[in-house]
Amino acid sequence: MKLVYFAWVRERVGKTDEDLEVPEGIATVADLVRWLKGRGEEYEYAFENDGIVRAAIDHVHVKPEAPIAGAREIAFFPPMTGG
Amino acid sequence: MKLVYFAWVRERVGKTDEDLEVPEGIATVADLVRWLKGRGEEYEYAFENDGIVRAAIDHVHVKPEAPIAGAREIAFFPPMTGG
Amino acid sequence: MKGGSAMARTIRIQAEPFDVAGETAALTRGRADIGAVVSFMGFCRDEGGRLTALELEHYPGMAEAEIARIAERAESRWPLLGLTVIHRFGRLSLGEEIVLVLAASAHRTAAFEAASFLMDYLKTQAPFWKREHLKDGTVGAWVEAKEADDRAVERWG
Amino acid sequence: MKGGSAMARTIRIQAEPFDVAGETAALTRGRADIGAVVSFMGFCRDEGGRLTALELEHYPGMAEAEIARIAERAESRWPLLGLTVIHRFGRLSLGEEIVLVLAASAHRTAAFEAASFLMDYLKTQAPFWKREHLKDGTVGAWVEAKEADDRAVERWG
Repeated sequence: MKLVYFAWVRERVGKTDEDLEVPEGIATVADLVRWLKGRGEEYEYAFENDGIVRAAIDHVHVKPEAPIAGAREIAFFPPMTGG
Repeated sequence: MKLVYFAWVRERVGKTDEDLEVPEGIATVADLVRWLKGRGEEYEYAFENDGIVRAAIDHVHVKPEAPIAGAREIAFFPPMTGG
Repeated sequence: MKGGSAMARTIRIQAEPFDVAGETAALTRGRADIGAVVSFMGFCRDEGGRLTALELEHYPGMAEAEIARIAERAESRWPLLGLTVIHRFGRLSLGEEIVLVLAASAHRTAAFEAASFLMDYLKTQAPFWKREHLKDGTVGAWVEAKEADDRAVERWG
Repeated sequence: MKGGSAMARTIRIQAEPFDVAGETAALTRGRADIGAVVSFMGFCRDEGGRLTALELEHYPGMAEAEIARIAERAESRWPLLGLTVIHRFGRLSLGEEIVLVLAASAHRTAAFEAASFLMDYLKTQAPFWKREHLKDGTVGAWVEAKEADDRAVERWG
């Protein structure tokens, strides 16, 4: 599964993207965030404030409870500030 | 006193403007319209529907009850359709 | 970069076309306080194929004065940094532009509201009159004022 | 003159500046059914003299897709005849334009509302992030999302 990061989430994680084997039992975006936070301080830091970081699956905004099965690309980023 | 006419008011009156000596006792725009309507069919026609024709005194919109004393230029025209 | 928050106001009544990019650049050039410019451009429609042109008559002198009064009301109501109103007159063919309104502000809400306010008042208060030129070559009727335009003005109180 | 009421939609994410007059002409050329074009242009402000530039990061692919979804919602809500959204990325200096939205319709109300709707959703839904470049030459903070922008979106229901 490909993960991509943007803006300060990218800076905190320390990379723009990565390919990860996500273990069985990680069913939702929230599960994935929890699992990532257990993988190292950089993830802990990026996701430190619950509910701030947004997610998208295959270019579509999703909520934390969204299932990740079948996802090709999952993105994490701060609230948008374009326009 | 200079009177100016626009759009279909101008066409009905048959002139773009005129200088008129307005008699004593013609105090308001409504008085002036009444007096004009007595001057000929063309004015009767232009002002046939009471309350449709708008007026301006010296480039400022006014109501029928506005006094005309001191006016340099009084304009009559249909409701505006610019923009 | 000029830091001032001076209000730049341009009002022109002209027969010639206008250039929205040039007018926008003139409004924003050298300024770093403007964050939003909303523009309205009105165009000559064919009204379902009936028309070939519109003819616009105006009251010279009063048109400029009345638009200035409308602009003053907008400027006192919203924190505007610039305002441009250009209204054309004469014969305008299908697809030609009739009117340009630009409203500049630090933020978008003021610019959107002021541009919309200006158009509502221009339509009902500025001394311009449109007449239709028909496809068969004849001159048609004067355009009638719309009740919807009067109602649009009422919402500004 | 083409009589059709086809909806023309243009969405571009680019580093280069855009030309509002050219984009407006592209939207209206050969059409006599468009009576109103409302545009919004967003510019890089200095925030009271603190900034020299903004840096815009975006999510390629999703940015286009999300703007297309926002455009579809606007098109289903208002009788639009054309829609253009151009959003820039990269380093933008003070006074440079960031975003252009054009909404074309037969009448002004639909064009005003659609342009305002598009901007509210662009601000809060399109995957772009701004970072400040400060006057002292250092790179400043990422711009924080504003609650006022979330509230602005809520009014569309």
